[in-house]
Amino acid sequence: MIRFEHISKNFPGVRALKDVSFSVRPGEIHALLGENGAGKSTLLNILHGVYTATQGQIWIDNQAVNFTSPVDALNFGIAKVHQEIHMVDCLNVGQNIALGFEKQKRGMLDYKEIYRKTDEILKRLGCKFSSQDSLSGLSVGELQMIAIAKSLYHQAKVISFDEPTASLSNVEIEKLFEVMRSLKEQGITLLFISHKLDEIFEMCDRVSILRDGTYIMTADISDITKEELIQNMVGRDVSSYAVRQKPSCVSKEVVLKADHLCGEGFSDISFELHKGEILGFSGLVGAKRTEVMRAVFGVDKRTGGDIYIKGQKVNPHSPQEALRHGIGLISENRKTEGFVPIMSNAMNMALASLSSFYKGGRLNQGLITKSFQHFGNQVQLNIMDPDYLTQNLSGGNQQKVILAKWLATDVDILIFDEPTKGVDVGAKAEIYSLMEDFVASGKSIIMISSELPEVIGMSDRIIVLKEGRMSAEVSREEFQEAVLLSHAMGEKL
Amino acid sequence: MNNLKKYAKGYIRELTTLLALAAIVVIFSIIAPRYLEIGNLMDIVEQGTVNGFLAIGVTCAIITGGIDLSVGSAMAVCVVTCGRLAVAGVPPVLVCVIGLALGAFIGLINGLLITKMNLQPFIATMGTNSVLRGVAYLITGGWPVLNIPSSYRDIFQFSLVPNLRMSMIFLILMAVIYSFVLKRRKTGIYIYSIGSNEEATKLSGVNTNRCKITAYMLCSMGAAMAGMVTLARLGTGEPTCGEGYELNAIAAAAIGGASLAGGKGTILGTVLGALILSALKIGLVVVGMDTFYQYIATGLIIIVAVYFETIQKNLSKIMGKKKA
Amino acid sequence: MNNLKKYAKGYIRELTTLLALAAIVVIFSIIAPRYLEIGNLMDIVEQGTVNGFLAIGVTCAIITGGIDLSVGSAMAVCVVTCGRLAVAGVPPVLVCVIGLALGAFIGLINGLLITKMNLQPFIATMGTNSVLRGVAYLITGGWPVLNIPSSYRDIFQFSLVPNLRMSMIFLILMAVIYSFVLKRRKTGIYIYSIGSNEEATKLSGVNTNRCKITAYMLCSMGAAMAGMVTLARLGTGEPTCGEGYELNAIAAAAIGGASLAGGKGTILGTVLGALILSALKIGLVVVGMDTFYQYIATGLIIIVAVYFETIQKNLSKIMGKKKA
Amino acid sequence: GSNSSSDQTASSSTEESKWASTEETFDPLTVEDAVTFEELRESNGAITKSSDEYSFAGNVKAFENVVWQEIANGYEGFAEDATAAGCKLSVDTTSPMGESDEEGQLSILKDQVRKGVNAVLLSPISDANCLPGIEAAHEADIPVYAVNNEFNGADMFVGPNSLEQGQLAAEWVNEKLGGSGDVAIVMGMAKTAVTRNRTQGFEEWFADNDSDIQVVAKQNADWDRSQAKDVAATFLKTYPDLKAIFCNNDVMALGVIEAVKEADLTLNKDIYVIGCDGQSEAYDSIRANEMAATIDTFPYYEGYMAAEVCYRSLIGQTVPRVVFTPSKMLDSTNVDNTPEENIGWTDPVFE
Ligand SMILES: Nc1ncnc2c1ncn2[C@@H]1O[C@H](COP(=O)(O)OP(=O)(O)OP(=O)(O)O)[C@@H](O)[C@H]1O
Ligand SMILES: Nc1ncnc2c1ncn2[C@@H]1O[C@H](COP(=O)(O)OP(=O)(O)OP(=O)(O)O)[C@@H](O)[C@H]1O
Ligand SMILES: [Mg+2]
Ligand SMILES: [Mg+2]
Repeated sequence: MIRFEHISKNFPGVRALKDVSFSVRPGEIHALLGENGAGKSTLLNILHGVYTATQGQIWIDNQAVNFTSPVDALNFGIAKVHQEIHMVDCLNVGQNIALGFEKQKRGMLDYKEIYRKTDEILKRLGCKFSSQDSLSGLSVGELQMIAIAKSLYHQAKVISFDEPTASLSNVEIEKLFEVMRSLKEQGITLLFISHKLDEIFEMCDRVSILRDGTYIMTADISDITKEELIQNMVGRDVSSYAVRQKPSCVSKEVVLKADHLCGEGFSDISFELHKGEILGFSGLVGAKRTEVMRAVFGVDKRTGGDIYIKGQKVNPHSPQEALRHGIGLISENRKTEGFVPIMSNAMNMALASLSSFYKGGRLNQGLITKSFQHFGNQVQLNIMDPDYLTQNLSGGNQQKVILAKWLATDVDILIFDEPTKGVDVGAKAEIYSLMEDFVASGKSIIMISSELPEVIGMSDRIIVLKEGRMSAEVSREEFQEAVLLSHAMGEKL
Repeated sequence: MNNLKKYAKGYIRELTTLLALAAIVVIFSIIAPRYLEIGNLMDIVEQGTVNGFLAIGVTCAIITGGIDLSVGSAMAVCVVTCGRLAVAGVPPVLVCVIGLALGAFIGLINGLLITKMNLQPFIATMGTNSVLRGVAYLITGGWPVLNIPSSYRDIFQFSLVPNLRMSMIFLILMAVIYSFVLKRRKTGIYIYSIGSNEEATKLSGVNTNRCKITAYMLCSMGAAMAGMVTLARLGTGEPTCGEGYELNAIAAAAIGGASLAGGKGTILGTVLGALILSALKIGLVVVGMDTFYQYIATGLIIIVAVYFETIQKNLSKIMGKKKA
Repeated sequence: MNNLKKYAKGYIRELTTLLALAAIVVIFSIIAPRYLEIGNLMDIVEQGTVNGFLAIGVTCAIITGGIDLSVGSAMAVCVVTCGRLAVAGVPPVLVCVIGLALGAFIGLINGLLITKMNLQPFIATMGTNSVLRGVAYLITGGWPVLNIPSSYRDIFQFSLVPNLRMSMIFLILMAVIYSFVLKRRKTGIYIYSIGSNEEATKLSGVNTNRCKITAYMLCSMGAAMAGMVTLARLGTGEPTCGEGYELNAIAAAAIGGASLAGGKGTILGTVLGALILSALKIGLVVVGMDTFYQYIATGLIIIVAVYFETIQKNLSKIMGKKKA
Repeated sequence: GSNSSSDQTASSSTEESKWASTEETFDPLTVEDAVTFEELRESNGAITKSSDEYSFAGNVKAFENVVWQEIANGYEGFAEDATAAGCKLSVDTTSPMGESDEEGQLSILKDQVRKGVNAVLLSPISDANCLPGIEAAHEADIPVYAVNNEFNGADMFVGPNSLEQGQLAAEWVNEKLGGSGDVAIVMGMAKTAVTRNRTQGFEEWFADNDSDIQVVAKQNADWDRSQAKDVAATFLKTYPDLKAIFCNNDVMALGVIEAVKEADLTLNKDIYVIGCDGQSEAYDSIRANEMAATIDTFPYYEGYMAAEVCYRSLIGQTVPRVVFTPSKMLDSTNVDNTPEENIGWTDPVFE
């Protein structure tokens, strides 16, 4: 059905793909697997006409295709559900789905027909919202459903998903998978990128592995084990599980205390963070964990409650105040909140701690570069060029740059919001070990994660949030997926 | 009932603008009762008409997330061209058609500069503004075009009912047509969605360039209408006319709720914005405010009117307990 | 060697602008050899000075992704205030200090409107533009301030070397200081990063509001300098001065490579942009071009100069074989 | 219904109107029975005191320009004198926000009409921006007098002869330069009537009088001091033999003087700078031996005369449609003369 033949792609200074050839069978769910920067997204982008291949040819149904734009591909029936969800906020659900292919009747948009058709698709996907709802208030998972609905509206034969589950909760992932299965039943070919191996085993028929831009292998999922997959992906052995390698180093000392915190969407949140602790925050997506932490970090307004740091009431009103008290936050939205696109790796790394790079009244580039080398090494960045634009790094490496930024500020408390979103297994393990080093040096971490193995594996203690309220505090002995899930969903065991 | 409520909710921003307009009228009437005379009120409408046409046009450009600084000069080019044609005896209706076509052509050029040459709208239209002003001067050699025949002037100046000129009816007509295009035609939806998220719109298979060009054409056609009305009002076509009008037009759109960030704004709001500006202007004259203080008052009103927007957003946020 | 190459690469945009400037000079020199006389070339610099100050300032606002339309009026307020003080016998250096402080204060107000009241920069500064113009008139009652003492004028008008006035030296000084702040101080880095991604900057613990306010203060201080130089140049302080200058300043910044989308632009580029505009203006006078054609030529040059940017980007894209 | 549509008046032009038509081109320079103010005083004699109350509305281009403030002061001056003499006259003068505020000026005019004044003394920004207001005034039986700037529909024009101003300047320059040499013109805003006439009068005089003086360059500087300085600086470099620069107004002339000083030329020896308007700053400049001359239109007296002419006409005196106010070349020889000496000014006689 789809055949990649000798695809190569060069970016300035980077060979993203080298002579990649394999084929995808009609009606299957085909996974693309590889480390961050392996070239998965690039390959999909070439398929969809976002980039043109430096060399090579793509065949679809034995027809050579050279899409020059995603629209070209769309018209050919090749749709994509983007990693960053592209939606037009000022339009409603139905308008977003139909965008670009609206029906007109008597010179007017035929909204009746548009809404009828989109509602039909939404129903097919089992969505609870309807075509005339506005986008505000929809969760990421729901936005993703809209993106899928869009593909169906176009009657796509092929839909590709670039890390669709990265920002979804377990429940939403389950729903997405249901939808994907039903799409498969309808004979649609699905391409699927994910860093979560369990998902690949659950969903896919076959898997193709890329490493450093080269094609490694394709295998039936039933013929291969997890270990083999990882082996082929990384080229070395890594533990795929989030397991603490070092002993826990929690001390009695309370470094941060939230007392009956209230804010937009949440209320009455109280917790204590101890020195050397990794405190996990679990819950469904939409549980308002992000909002709570934004309030702690001083980005959003609190409407009540107090925050104490080392016993002192501080109540930061802005990120800079929080930073002054030694709190840092790694946001879940890397692109929009994580880094500055015009800036190089070194500058993005230095952004939060610029004051420490002054020499003789001016910023010293040398100091910044030196510091970048130090922290870049520490987080094991793959491209150590200080002048390289962070924008052009792969997702996992972007995350590492952001981590380096906070390490450089020497904060005592670091809040990780979905720290491994879109990060490959190898890099995940590295990030986990960085987190452990961090707490080992007497600092503390709050970690929001929707990946249950991750919270369970990494946390010393877990707080579960449900709809903006604390639903449970779980100590290490009780860590179990089922327990956490039941608290998150509010069901009694 | 519920339907009505929903309907009203869709126009909440326009209602606020209307309220602001009413407030201005009331305040000035209290200070100077003369302000409330029908003649004066109609003057407000009449003076708001020219700016209204410009502002309606500019709103289209603003919704795409762009801007058009050339409307004043585009208006001047239309004024002198139509003036010459009318004086040369071309049938008035044909003059109007040619004027509109000329507007569309100017918009096409702006649109091409912005899409094909990928220039920032601010800079591109700043450039065309200068070029078009030169063209307007060249067309007449710098002289005004005098003695516009009344057959032409009547098209816009004729009053169906006392005080209700054709030009106002045309403004309403244009507002309705533009609203229709923006809300009920594909192109309109795309214009909004380009302003809100151009990338997503493009990825949805929309020919964004064509839509943007259309928006700039609609914009300059508004300017052309403004020019033709001015020509009829004054009976003289001056190449100097419309200088600096672009800022008034943009102010009207902003007061009416259009956001320079794109994706937001309505024709109705803009028309109300234009009326607010002319009500203010005439009000300051009627109460006899010193010229130098008028500068200050005008500036402050713009700031306050637009600040309304922020207050309102904050209020609805608090009331709706909804995250922005 | 390699280092040099790297260094040059960092200034590639400025080199293009320089090339464009050279092209303009060469073209006019061919038409009118007199254009190349040293006195005339220095005039280009001198006449670019006022716009240079304004444009340097505006560049700061533009880099944050904003704009400042009030610089012309801010300049006028400084002109009349400093004029009054100088005439009243306040020591010239003190006058300059007060002028700069006044500029900073005006910038503070703009900055507060934009950050605390959350207004769009275009609209906010359009409002303050009108207010400040009114203030300038009020300060003098509409009359010019005459007979500025030469002790004040000499601060800016004195020539160290023939043809090299203090005002130019101040421009260079200001350009160096502003470049230093933008490139070598954290506030400057933040100004760029706000323009590129405000949210990410804020979440890095940066007080983005304070940085934006600083940018607008730097902007108005540029306007204050422009005002003080104008006062010295003319020996008269007019409240009307600087009207419409904001567009020239923005044009200079855009020609010099600043992007109205924010995050891009350099002081050096802007200064070159200002020189291009004054070289063009003087060139058109030297070759005796009619005013009407000057409008057209100026508009075209702005468009072409900014189009350079796109061409250059495309070229480097093609060479890098990279698709956007 | 004071401002019901103008088209009705326009279309019913068959019936003889007592007001000037806005359709006809009004050019004071071509009006046959034009008189000078002096002639008017002579022929009309004293002003009869009237017990009727009169109110005039002054509507000038822009107070930002000092000339207009002086004209407004002139209106006020006459009103005061008349009141002191026992007449009942009040004048209220307003201006729009700058010379680009065309709609604003129209609003003011309409409001003045609505207020119900006895006459409007109008100096419109452009040739046309006030036309609807003028029509409204005529409908409300209010005469509109053009002061300084003519326009179609003006019932009367009082102001200087701007073509003659250019000629005066040319004559003066011709005499100073001994009939040959290069000169340049710094013009006002592109093609406003004043710019046009002053420039044209200046240029044509040389041709008409067989002078060898060449106008080698002319550029617009938009009435702006700074722009004028810039343009002049370039002129001086480009045309080193320039002997005189004629500026369309004083503000620009003052800017040009700065440029000349910087070019290290000696004013009034190497080069003459001539302005126009006669505002006080120009007087000072002439006294300081900087500006060579200005064509003084005596703005204060112009305003005064306009108000007087208007008053005369309202109390029933017959006044021709065009009354020219004096312009005079003012240079170092006569700058310190009193207005009495320069234009033979005398206060009006009331009886
Ligand atoms: N526009 C670009 N310009 C320069 N280099 C790029 C660009 N896009 C991708 N690259 C580089 O190409 C390589 C492959 O990137 P790609 O995004 O395809 O990886 P990926 O497998 O999708 O990684 P991830 O799992 O993190 O999403 C990386 O080294 C990346 O830095
Ligand atoms: N309409 C939307 N468009 C884009 N993103 C959205 C939208 N609604 C929610 N999100 C994002 O989805 C995520 C989850 O939504 P929400 O804010 O409701 O809960 P949350 O507390 O962030 O969830 P979690 O508990 O996973 O942190 C947030 O990152 C939010 O920014
Ligand atoms: Mg990827
Ligand atoms: Mg979240």
